Amino acid sequence: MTSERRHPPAVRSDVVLAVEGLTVVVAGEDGPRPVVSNLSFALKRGETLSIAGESGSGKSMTSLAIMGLLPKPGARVAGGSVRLGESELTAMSEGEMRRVRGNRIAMIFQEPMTSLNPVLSIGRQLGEAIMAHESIGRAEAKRRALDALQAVRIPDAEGRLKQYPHELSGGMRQRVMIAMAIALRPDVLIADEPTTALDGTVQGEVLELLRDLQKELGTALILITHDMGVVAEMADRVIVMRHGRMVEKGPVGDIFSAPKNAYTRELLAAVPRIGGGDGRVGTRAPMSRGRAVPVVEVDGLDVTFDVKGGFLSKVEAHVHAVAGVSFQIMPGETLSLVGESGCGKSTTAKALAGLVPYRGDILVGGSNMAGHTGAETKALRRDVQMIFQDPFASLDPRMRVGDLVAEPMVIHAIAGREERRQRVAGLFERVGLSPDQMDRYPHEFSGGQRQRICIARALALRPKLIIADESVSALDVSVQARVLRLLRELQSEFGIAYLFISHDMAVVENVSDRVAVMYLGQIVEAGTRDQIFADPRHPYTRRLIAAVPQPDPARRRPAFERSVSEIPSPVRRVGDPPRRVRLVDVGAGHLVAAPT
Amino acid sequence: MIRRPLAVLGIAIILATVGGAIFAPYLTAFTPDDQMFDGLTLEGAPMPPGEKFLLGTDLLGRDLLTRILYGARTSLIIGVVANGIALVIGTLIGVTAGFYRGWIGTILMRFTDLMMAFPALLLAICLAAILSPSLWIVAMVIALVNWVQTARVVYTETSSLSRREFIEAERSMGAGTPRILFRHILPHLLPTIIVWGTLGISTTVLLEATLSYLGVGVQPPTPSWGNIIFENQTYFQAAPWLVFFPGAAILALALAFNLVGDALRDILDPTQTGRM
Amino acid sequence: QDGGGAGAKTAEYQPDPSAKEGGSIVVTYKDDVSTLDPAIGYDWQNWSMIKSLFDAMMDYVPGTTELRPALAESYEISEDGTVFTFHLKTGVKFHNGREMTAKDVKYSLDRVTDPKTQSPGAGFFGSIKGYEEVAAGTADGLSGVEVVDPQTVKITLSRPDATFLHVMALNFASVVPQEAVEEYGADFGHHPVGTGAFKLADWTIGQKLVFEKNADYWRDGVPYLDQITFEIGQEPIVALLRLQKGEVDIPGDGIPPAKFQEVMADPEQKARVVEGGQLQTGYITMNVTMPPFDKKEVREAVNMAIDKDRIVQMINNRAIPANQPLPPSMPGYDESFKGYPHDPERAKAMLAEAGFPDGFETELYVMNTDPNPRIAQAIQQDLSQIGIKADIQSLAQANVIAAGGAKDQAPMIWSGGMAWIADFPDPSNFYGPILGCAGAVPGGWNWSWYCNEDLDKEAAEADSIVDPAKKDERDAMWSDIYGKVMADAPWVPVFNEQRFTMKSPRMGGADDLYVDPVHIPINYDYVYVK
Amino acid sequence: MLAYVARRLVQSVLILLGVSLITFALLYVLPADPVRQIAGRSATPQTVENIRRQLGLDQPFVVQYGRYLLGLAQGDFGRSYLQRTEVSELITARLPASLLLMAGAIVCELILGLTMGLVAALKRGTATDQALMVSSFVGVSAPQFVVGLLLLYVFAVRLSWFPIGGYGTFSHLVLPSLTLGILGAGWYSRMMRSSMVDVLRQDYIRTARAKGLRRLTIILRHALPNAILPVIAMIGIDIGIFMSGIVVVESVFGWPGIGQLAWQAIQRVDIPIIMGVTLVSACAIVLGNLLADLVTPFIDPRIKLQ
Ligand SMILES: Nc1ncnc2c1ncn2[C@@H]1O[C@H](COP(=O)(O)OP(=O)(O)OP(=O)(O)O)[C@@H](O)[C@H]1O
Ligand SMILES: Nc1ncnc2c1ncn2[C@@H]1O[C@H](COP(=O)(O)OP(=O)(O)OP(=O)(O)O)[C@@H](O)[C@H]1O
Ligand SMILES: [Mg+2]
Ligand SMILES: [Mg+2]
Repeated sequence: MTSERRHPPAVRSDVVLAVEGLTVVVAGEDGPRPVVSNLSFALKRGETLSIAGESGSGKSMTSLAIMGLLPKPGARVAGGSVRLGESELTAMSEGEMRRVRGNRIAMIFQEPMTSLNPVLSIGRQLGEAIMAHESIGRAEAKRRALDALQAVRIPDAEGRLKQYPHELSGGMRQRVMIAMAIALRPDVLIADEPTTALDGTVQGEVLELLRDLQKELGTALILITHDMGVVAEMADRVIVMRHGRMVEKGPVGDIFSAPKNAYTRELLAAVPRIGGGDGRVGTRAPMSRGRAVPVVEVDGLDVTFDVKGGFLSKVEAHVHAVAGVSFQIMPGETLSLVGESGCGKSTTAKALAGLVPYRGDILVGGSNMAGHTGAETKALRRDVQMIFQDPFASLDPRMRVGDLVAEPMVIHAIAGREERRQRVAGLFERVGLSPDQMDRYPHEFSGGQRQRICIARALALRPKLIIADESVSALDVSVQARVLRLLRELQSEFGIAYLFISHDMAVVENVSDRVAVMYLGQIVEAGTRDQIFADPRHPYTRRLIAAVPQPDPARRRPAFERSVSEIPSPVRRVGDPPRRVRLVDVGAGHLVAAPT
Repeated sequence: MIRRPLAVLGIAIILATVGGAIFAPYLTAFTPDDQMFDGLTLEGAPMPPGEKFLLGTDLLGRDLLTRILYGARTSLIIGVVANGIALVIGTLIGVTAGFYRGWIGTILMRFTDLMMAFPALLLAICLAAILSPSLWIVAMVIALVNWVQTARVVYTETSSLSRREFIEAERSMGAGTPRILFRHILPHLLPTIIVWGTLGISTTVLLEATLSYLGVGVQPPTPSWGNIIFENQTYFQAAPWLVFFPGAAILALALAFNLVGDALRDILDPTQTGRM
Repeated sequence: QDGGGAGAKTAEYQPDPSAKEGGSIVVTYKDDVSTLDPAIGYDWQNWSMIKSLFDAMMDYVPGTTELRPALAESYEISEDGTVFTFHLKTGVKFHNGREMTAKDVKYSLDRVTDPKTQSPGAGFFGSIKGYEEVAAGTADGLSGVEVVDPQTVKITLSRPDATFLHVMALNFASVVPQEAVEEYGADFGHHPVGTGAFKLADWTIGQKLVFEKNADYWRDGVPYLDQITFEIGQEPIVALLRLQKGEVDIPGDGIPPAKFQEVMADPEQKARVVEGGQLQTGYITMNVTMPPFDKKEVREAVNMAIDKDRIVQMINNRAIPANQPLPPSMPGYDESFKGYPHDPERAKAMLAEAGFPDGFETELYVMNTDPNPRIAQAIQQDLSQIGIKADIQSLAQANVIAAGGAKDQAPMIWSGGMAWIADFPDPSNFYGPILGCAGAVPGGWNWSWYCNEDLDKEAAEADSIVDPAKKDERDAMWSDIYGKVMADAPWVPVFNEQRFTMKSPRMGGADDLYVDPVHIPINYDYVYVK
Repeated sequence: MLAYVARRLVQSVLILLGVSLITFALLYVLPADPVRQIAGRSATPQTVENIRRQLGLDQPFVVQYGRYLLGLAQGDFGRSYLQRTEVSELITARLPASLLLMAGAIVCELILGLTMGLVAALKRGTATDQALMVSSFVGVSAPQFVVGLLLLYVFAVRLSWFPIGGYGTFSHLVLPSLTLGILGAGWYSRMMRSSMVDVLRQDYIRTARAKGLRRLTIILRHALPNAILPVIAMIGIDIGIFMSGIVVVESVFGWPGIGQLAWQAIQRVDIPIIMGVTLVSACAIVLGNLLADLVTPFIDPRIKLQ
């Protein structure tokens, strides 16, 4: 960078940002409520400070308070100081603050999808960030924007300048956000959950990029995350927050090896890790295929969606969401379906649940779902129930939770009114809720409780198979661990089989008997959990596993290999179906796509 | 609702209008159709507001206040009946089209588009001419041109609702269409329907007034705020009260329903409840 | 017999000696001028415009209802009143420069009666021999119209028709040049070519028309004005304001009711308002075929129930109460006729006699433009005084006309807005289609469905008195006929509208010209700018 | 893009066909006889029949409608029964006045509505916001004929700032456009406000602030283009409202536009004119919607026309 620095580097001390006694309050029903209380920390040049903690612990509020971007009206800084070098940020006017933002402190937000203005080109958004602080011309700004994009290693940076956010993938957008943040070489970079919304492999790339840039520029980094894996991977020092207060602080190694606070320990214990984790199921003997009838058998499942266009809005292309997927699930078994976003996991689940039209065969308990009357299909449907990713969205917000759990029994006309109520009460108890919560509405429950309600509802018909589509992804780690434990208990109790859908390899490693890896609508590798994790054969599987950050600062990953290109699209012209991969058995039922 | 002064004002106006309409016979010493001899000057000009005729008289020598009070009945009846019919038509069409995408939905929505392309007033005038207006016919005519907005809103909402995950969950449990429609979709539409119902009343009141203003609305001598203006507007320079009192009444009532509807929208908006 | 020739001499009009030539005036109208084709134009606005653009065989002495020859130098009527021979003036030129001849007269009459022309006035020529064939499309021209020589036209009627000279003064009888009609086809109405005192100089549809003096006009000395500009789309109230500002000379739609009192209260302005009669009657029809109006007593009771004075007061005294079908300025009006008095008590008694002591329910149809619904409500109130509950059906003009033409639909109709304004100043004009049996057919204009064959005969008899000398006798016969009509009471004549024409201070010419019974609102050919 | 426009145009034609069919059918069952209006009072039944035959009004509905469509296909709107003039000529003569009025109204709406909405959104929660929103409610609730008469009374009769009516100069245009525009201004300001409030809450606005951009830049460059999108979609619908509004406003102000033409024609069942005006209005509405849809992709690159 050519421009001269207006602020000489802090000479006296290495501390670039000092937060002391920061208290943030929000206006609540009954007076102001603190969401960050008395938080203090100091950030040194070139250091990475991680702020960890569960959802709602005040991590984002802290970062927004530093930036002077607290949501107005409602939240305000009630006390404490934030010093950047010599200047006190909390005392600055909006105009002064404006000159600091983006220039000396930059921020990357959690949601790359919505943090960029959809109607302005990338080049424009980058350029104006630079022009806001340095009086340079458009051409120069464009050149600098290009530099910044190249610095974040975006392929074809020149071409990207003219593109709009929606034309980029999530990972790309997050890179643009980073480029925007580092373009002016700020002293401090705050990254608020920069990778939470990203797929595992992309997350790895972005984290590595941040690390590299920090090394290069010497920027101090505040990394906010709830993922202890990320903390272990990135941080020099860690602050653990809970309910707006700091509960523990220390160098990363100490925190992981010798956590002092009970909450920190709990947090660490709940983190799923490959090959460990307290919720891990033991390896079970594969069921013999000969004896039992599979709960579900899927053979050559094909789901396509139409893309219409042209003058008569005729079908121009198909989205081959699922292209020839076959698998079996035996009673009491957990099959995990893993893969990156858009690979067709949910679509497979929906086909099983009868929510999308499909081709191929789905056999439930040995009888084909197709070729039955409505009533018969309805009866078969009882055996397959589904739990969705977002427990809140899948509960009708206008119904009482008791009625919601009773709903499947009403639909299938099982039991009378009274008996239904009793059964619902039983189910509530079974999933760890109290029956007197039956008359409340979904919004009165926490995320974990809602997921329990969904599980109770799925159990109501005593199904043989429960499809859990990303059912724990939205939950905090500790809650996630509890829900997973519940699922496992239910499995051993009722002998339910699960189709467990997730993109989180660590979770999958913990819960599965068998694993199927999906890529572009097809299964590219399948086998027992140990086969897949101990001996991944397909390159894609390997990438997935490598992308999981290790929650152990001592075992930081070596440089993560970057993907060469974006994931190809499942949208194909009419008459140009995707090539089907052929699975070959490499031993003991471990199936791998034959190299093409 | 109580904490919104504007909504309270709206409710007050509505209550006052309803009260005025119901108790009209007790509130005034005259009857609305009585063309009083002393209600006109010798040259046939209307009387200005004064002691006997509080708001003056109209061109036929009738007491304006009385006519406005009785006219409130017309406006309210039209507002409720016409809007009620429109709401039912709009909801039925919107729900059906939103829920059954595919050809039924397409046909219904194309028809709605077609109705949107009609200049509503021209259509209403033509219909009124064919059906030869009376209070109920005018209500019908207004309903026939006014269901379109409701249908569109309900359509959008239904089609987004039927894509919501809890509806999918319901389907995955094997719930049938009637159950999904009546138990899960309709309750969610209710706030929308209530809000549009309230806002629709004001549109309806205005449309009735406009039709009557053009002389194709409610038949004389039944007073309606629109036809009071229609009958008297030639005189509006010499006797502006004949236009402005009924005009103010229309404005106030429409405004009141808009204010209440808007407040209801804030209170009942499905995006506001729940996810708090 | 040479009655017409003599009449023409006595009727020679003496123009105003102080008239000045030159100048231009501005006239305003609210509604569009639809067409200036004399065979078609039948509106309030275009009627007098056409009169200034075209001429017919006959016209009227300015400001009066007195016939005089126009394009005809003289005419003869045969003894039996069925052959009319017109001798044309020589040297009359169309606006396109060609001289008018007898062939043009025949062409014009053939054209107006030709069904393809769709002339609303074709029926007026029904007494000409050969009309039926032409109307039925079996003949190409009227056999009764013969070109004797270039200056003479002989018209033979199939029956004697005392109104025929009036018919030949109608706009519909205007002489048009064939070549111009053929050149413009259906658009002739926008490119009128006639022999009139003015010619059309410019027409911007929906905005304005400009008439310009015909320098070659065959009548010497007139017109005085160089130019008339008609501005269209002007609200009456705006027109009046502009008149007060001196921007307009004649507001064609008259003085708006709301401003009437203000104008009349100001002596300066009042002095510029000319009041005159109109050949118009506003009436209520009662369908004599629909009970209870099939009872004469009921109809008489209704006649006595209506308070005409109050209705007149309600429309700002811009009319005079009527008691018979004919308006006062129409020949044949019976001054001595008293009509039905306003007497609700007796009316009630008569209703009771007729078997309706508690009255009955009925419907009153009315056109939906102001002030008609108001008048209907006044009528409604009067009826309610004697126990008749009339529901008002206020509809678009076309719907009311349709209802009136159906035998069992409209028990009562208030004629306002569609009311009978005479086409020509002859008493017969108020009978045929609206009171005679011929009109009492589906789709007809006799909305009271009153059909009295004896009266029809008397009417035919009166109309066969062609001799101008016997005009008084004929008028008396008509008075008698209308008296008998009123005895049967199929109508309630309510009022005769008065005309109030306001002019700018610079307008000159006798007052008669501003309330000319034929040229509405004014006779453009004779007025001038001071 | 071209394919999209072509398809939309075909759709529009279908909609217009539907509109024409419905209107034609309505007029066909109208209990008034246009022929009697043409034939006049002196007409014999024979003449009436002749005219009916010549106009083809004795034919069954399908034939009449078919003929009308055939004419339309050749750009022939027919001839007015009573004015005896080509309907196209009448409409062309009056359309400019109506378009001028609409243009004036749109300007009023946008200037008034958008600024009011913008200011209210920026001052959300303050007294200014309240006052602006109340006035926009009044705008939405005020019947146009009352507004028109009120404006006439105050500004033309009492204050004589503007002419009482008529057509021609700019000062003639002010009051009618204002009357026609007030309703829309109310709608627009409310839409603009809520959409602006919504946009201001978006993450990308926060990003823009985090970049240290000026407030004005954020509002004009980042917020406005996003906030204006729903407003643009409204413009198509707005034209429909205008088409109804002009009937009233033109009659109040004596404006020589197609609203008056339509009103007179309806009074006298001049079917070709009613058909013509309805179709022209429907056309304007359909085209307005199309235009709004065509403009959006230029503002919002996410929207692909298909
Ligand atoms: N605009 C706001 N108004 C009022 N309260 C708020 C607002 N935004 C957040 N809060 C509250 O502030 C508290 C802290 O929120 P914050 O967003 O800082 O949590 P977080 O630790 O970032 O959580 P997450 O991991 O879910 O992002 C929460 O209790 C939240 O409900
Ligand atoms: N209704 C639909 N219409 C068209 N395309 C669809 C539809 N539903 C899904 N798709 C496409 O099908 C593909 C597979 O989607 P699916 O939801 O099954 O992915 P996923 O593996 O569940 O991803 P995620 O992890 O993001 O949930 C995606 O490309 C998606 O865009
Ligand atoms: Mg956060
Ligand atoms: Mg998914």
